[in-house]
Amino acid sequence: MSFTLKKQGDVVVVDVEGQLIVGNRQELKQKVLDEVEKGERKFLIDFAQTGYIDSSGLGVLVSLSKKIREHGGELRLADLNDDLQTLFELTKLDTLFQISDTRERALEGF
Amino acid sequence: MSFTLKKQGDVVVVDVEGQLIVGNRQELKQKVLDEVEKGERKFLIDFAQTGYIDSSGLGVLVSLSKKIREHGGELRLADLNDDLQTLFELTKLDTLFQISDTRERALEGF
Amino acid sequence: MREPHVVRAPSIKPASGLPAAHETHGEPRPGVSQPRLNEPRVAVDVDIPSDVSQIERVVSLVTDLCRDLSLPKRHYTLNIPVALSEALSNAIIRGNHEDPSKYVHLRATVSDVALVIDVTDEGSGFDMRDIAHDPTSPEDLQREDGRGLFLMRQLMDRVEQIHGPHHILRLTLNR
Amino acid sequence: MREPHVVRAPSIKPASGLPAAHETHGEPRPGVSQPRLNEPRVAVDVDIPSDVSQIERVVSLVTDLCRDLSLPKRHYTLNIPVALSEALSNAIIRGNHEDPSKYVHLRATVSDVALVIDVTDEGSGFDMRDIAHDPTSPEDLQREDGRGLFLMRQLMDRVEQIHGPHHILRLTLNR
Ligand SMILES: Nc1ncnc2c1ncn2[C@@H]1O[C@H](COP(=O)(O)OP(=O)(O)O)[C@@H](O)[C@H]1O
Ligand SMILES: Nc1ncnc2c1ncn2[C@@H]1O[C@H](COP(=O)(O)OP(=O)(O)O)[C@@H](O)[C@H]1O
Repeated sequence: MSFTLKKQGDVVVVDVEGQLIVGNRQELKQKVLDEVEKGERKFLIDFAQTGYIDSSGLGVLVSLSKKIREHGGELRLADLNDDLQTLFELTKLDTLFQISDTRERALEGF
Repeated sequence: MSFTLKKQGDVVVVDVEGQLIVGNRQELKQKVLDEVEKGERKFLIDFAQTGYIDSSGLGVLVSLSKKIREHGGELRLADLNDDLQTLFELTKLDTLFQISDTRERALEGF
Repeated sequence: MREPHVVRAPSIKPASGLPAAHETHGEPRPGVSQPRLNEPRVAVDVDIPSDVSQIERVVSLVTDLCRDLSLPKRHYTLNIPVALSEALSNAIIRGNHEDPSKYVHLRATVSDVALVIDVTDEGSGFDMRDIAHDPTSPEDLQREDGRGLFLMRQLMDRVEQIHGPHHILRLTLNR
Repeated sequence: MREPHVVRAPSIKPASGLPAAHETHGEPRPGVSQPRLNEPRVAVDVDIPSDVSQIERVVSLVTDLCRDLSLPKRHYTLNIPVALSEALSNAIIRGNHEDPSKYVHLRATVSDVALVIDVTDEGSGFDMRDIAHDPTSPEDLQREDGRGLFLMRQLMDRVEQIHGPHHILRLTLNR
């Protein structure tokens, strides 16, 4: 389980490797908030290498999105596999986020 | 779990994919004996894709070796990983078979 | 449900330790014959320290078991890992308040008809019927918490509580 | 060792269903305090039809568990699969004579100190002490059978029998 942050253009891209769950979501939250603090405004979380996400992981995405919006920025998501897509649909969180099929497509429009 | 037999030169090469155990060893035995029946005399079993072998799997190797020798042929082995090498050493069956590191090396001297 | 691991021979009646189709709930009915087993039937018991860092590995353990027993792929990549994570984190955080002197017990059984997971904590329990809000409603969609029970209910065929000396949440997923 | 799966709350005493360091054999000693658990402690029970085609999948189940619980790699790639296959095939073939009305029961427990596997069959048992020939001796090296117990003894730290209403073979591998 690890989170890797990389800058692509003016977008901070976060790779989530493994699970995003109650045991590690604080780490993701802190890493992203640190970047907001430094002035970053555009964030993309790429789930290509993600296993499953629990409700507390979803909760962190919601709260990060809110916080980033408060700073005039945006959090987008990319590369959800079928299971994750289902999870976002079940919780209707697919209506809250802009979700792209691939990282490239997400970066294009950002 | 499957056994694939291929002719390379005058050697019948058998690939053991998965386990060689009580549940499938008869299949291996029959396939090899069919070839002996057809007149084949040189056999090489390649364990590159093999998981584990139980005592009945070892037993089949011993009995095939004996049968092939009775017909003036030989059964050689190749590509044992560390676990299988240990198993052959524990049972001293490494003294009964000519064992090569690779299929190529086994075929060279045959 | 658990007893000391003493040297004693068990009586072998297939499925006696495991739920058969007709006895997933309640006492086995006398006179009802046991169905013939054609597949291994499995029960796993896990004692888990009240530490959320344990969840991932316990979930792997159960999902690997389900894969080995040929449950549908989606079950062990989505339904089970998510619902089980929820049940375990509620038990560890809400039930046991992460108290290191307390444990969570998991019992998962896989039969030909269903996966049944009991998660027992040492807390005072709660009443599931009180948790009926809809986290997908516009008012609640932006809330950070409150999706745990909702997800379990969505992803499992049944979510039940057993109130006894300890609080048990039972998740059932039909095969 | 097994009981009907009834709706009843278990008492949560860590390790009560699982062997602790000092009680891997025999009754738990009263007055000896339970060691604190820092890792999940696991017991798995499997009812297995008396059919050798079941062995591979039951072995995967146990080796996956051992991998998830971070046992040494060699243990779950060599020692456990080979020794467990031997125990299961002996139970199915020698013990139960592949009678489809009989079952083999496996109970595997993983604690911080050891993996303990009990394989119970419905046969009349045998005396392990009678099986002491050396299959690596020149006379026996070319025999097709007779390597099962030898391999279990080589690959496990302990191989024991428990004679009761049913025959149990117990394999122990220290961590
Ligand atoms: N095992 C438990 N013991 C006590 N209370 C619980 C337990 N599980 C859930 N609850 C209660 O149910 C509420 C709703 O749980 P849930 O839907 O998972 O959302 P969340 O945990 O995010 O609040 C919790 O806030 C808690 O009050
Ligand atoms: N579960 C069992 N029930 C009855 N007899 C057994 C059992 N396991 C082993 N035996 C006896 O012990 C003998 C030796 O077993 P083993 O060393 O595994 O070699 P093999 O099974 O190849 O003969 C068997 O031939 C059988 O007579």
